[in-house]
Amino acid sequence: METLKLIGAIIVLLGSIFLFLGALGLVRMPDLFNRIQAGTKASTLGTMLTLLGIILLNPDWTGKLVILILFVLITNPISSHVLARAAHFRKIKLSDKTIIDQLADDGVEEKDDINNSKE
Amino acid sequence: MKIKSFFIITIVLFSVWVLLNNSYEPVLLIIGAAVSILIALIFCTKCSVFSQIKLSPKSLFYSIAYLFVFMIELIKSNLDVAIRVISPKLPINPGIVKVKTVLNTELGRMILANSITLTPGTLSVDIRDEYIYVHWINVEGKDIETATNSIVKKFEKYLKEIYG
Amino acid sequence: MVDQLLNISAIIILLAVLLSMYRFLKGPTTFDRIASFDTMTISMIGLIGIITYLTERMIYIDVAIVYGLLSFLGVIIISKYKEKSL
Amino acid sequence: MIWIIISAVLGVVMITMSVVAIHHKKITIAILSAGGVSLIASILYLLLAAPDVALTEAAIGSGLTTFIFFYVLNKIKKHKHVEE
Amino acid sequence: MLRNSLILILILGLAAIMLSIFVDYTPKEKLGPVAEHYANNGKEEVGAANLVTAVVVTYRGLDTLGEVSILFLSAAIIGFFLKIRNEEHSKNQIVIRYSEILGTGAKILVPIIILLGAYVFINGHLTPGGGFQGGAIIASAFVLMLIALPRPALNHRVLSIIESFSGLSYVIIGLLGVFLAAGFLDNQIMSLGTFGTILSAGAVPVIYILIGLKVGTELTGIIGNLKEIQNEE
Amino acid sequence: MQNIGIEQISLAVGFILLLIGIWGMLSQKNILKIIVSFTIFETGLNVILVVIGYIRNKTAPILDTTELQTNTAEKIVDPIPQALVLTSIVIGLGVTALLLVYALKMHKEKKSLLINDYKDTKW
Repeated sequence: METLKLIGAIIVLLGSIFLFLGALGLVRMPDLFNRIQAGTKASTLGTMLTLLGIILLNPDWTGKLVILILFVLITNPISSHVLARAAHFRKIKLSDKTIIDQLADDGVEEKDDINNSKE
Repeated sequence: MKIKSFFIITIVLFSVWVLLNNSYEPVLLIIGAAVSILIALIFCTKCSVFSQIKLSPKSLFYSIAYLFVFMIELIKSNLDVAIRVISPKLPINPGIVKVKTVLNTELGRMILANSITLTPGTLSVDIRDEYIYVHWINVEGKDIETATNSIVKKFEKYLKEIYG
Repeated sequence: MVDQLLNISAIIILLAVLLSMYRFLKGPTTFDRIASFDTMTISMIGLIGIITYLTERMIYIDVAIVYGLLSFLGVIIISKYKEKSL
Repeated sequence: MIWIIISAVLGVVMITMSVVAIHHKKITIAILSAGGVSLIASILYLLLAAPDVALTEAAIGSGLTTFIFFYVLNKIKKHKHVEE
Repeated sequence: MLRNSLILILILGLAAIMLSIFVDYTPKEKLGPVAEHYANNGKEEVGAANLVTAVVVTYRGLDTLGEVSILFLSAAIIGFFLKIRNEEHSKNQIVIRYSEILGTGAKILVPIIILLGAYVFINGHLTPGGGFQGGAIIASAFVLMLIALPRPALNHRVLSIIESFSGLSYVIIGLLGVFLAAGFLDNQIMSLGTFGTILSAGAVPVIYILIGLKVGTELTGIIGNLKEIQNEE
Repeated sequence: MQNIGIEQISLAVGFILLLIGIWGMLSQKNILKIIVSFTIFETGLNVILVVIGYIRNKTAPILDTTELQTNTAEKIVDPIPQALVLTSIVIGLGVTALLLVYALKMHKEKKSLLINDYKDTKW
């Protein structure tokens, strides 16, 4: 029992380190898209590991924590996708190291809402 | 088709309810079933999202395999980000490339795009018809085939079996 | 031992929050600020988890679920506003 | 001890964000920061043993208020665009 | 400049007052008499595990009725302000950049979020939360639907029917308390049940479900009105 | 000051937020900024109200474990200020929504968001 708790606490520590690295990436990366990349990936895994460690620390709380983990896993990529799409639409400058941008080459596609309804 | 969708969404909502309550009292289960069926009736008379899942033992096997592949990729991706962030020279070589996908159901495409966002060095920016535009932190090849092979293929063979 | 490890984790998460705060103050464009806001709130969910364990009240997790939902919606709505398609 | 550190850091972040909310030129950032102040306040309520208030602040104070702000701002901006 | 310095003087004065309050502040050691009564007798009198719910719904139930009516009034005034020129509903729709990933995500998430809201107000007497929070969460689900899906439609008739029905039932339950139990909004018109289970606390869960439906439909109505004026002109 | 706790820190944060909110409400010219300051003012006020009900080393007034159900008054914080703050937040949403819609109407009339342009009722 005690070893399980210790493993849980170490996993929580690992998760918090990933969260910290994500924030560090947010500060150090040169342009917006790289920042979003660092922020999303590290914070998703960091939060998942933190909550997983708490499941190991107290197995009675499994249900709600599993819901929370699944929720973070679904929503976090979606929100960063929407953010990246809006940023590209507003022509945020990519960093000077960027070598190719095929989305800008293909142009902005103004979609009307009527054509897209598949229902 | 509608009945299958309704059935799956009710099951999903009911399992969410049970996980939230964290107990198996009969009263709770009855209330949960009533609420799930009510919400499914009101909000999902038209939705077709969940009817795209194939229900068969083979797809179940592939889902579990996919989950493992995805977890390994997620951890690899985080180590990758960590190394890039810590190293003082910031070794990046970014660009936006175009990849092609053969999936044509909504749910499969969403899961593919989310997986791309969470795997090493890639972030899906936009999705148009059969192309996904991906911001790649370390561009290895500019043409569609190379990019597709190294970004999409590893997930697609599983997702194709699950969602068609 | 377990409690000390959790305290250290909480302090590391607070450092992460302060770093994102730095990007929030400095960020040249609005989108940088939104990205840092996103990272900040996601880190706070981990913080709520640790607080829940340290106080031993399971009911606090409900707050974390609602918190995650609202931070997600906030990011979506401001992105859509900047995309001019609200 | 840990509680004092957490509440002090949260307080500093809250005060910084509220100053940003009032003195930033862009109204978008101001509204976002006000939402952030509410979200962090909800963790402070959690520390003060008030989970009910924390839930309310997260759902209503931060969520719906921000949404209504953005809808109104969008309408005003569109109006201006038509004028010009 | 004069104005700013006057404001500064005012702020400094207020700060001095607050500083003196802050220095004199001594933390409380024990509960006051009213709170002590609630804490010791709330379990027998109301039967709700969440004492804040007990205070909001039963001990201070009349205040909650006033609160709900203030919210209703503000929703009605907003509707009146915005709806005044809705007849000439002009048809130049704005171009929506539909994102397929967000749309699919919204289709999956909206029912789950609504279930979460229902969980929050059904369990209002056991866990944190209650009618107001659950209603706000349901309204957020509608916000997600309005943002993400290409052409969602809110049926204002159904919304107003649910709203009036739940408001009316709330008042009727309150009046039943006068005839069957001790007073207005007394919750002992039903049996209190076992403490700590979902069917406990008498009428409190029913009242919270009604408040949740009413607040949810009111806030959804406000959001829907604001969304509809985006497309005008 | 060796017994400083989270209640003192939270009280200070609440007072500072209150002052920042008042400063913003009085000094800003843009009407939307004034409403933003109003929400910050409100948050500060709610923090202060919650601090008044807080008692050190006691837990939230939700009796979900059997341990809390005996001798309750010695183990929980004051529930009354929390119930009042709950009411205050909900009403705050109504007031903010009304203010915003009113600002929208004013903008439609005057084509401006600056408070200096609304001179009709000034005398």
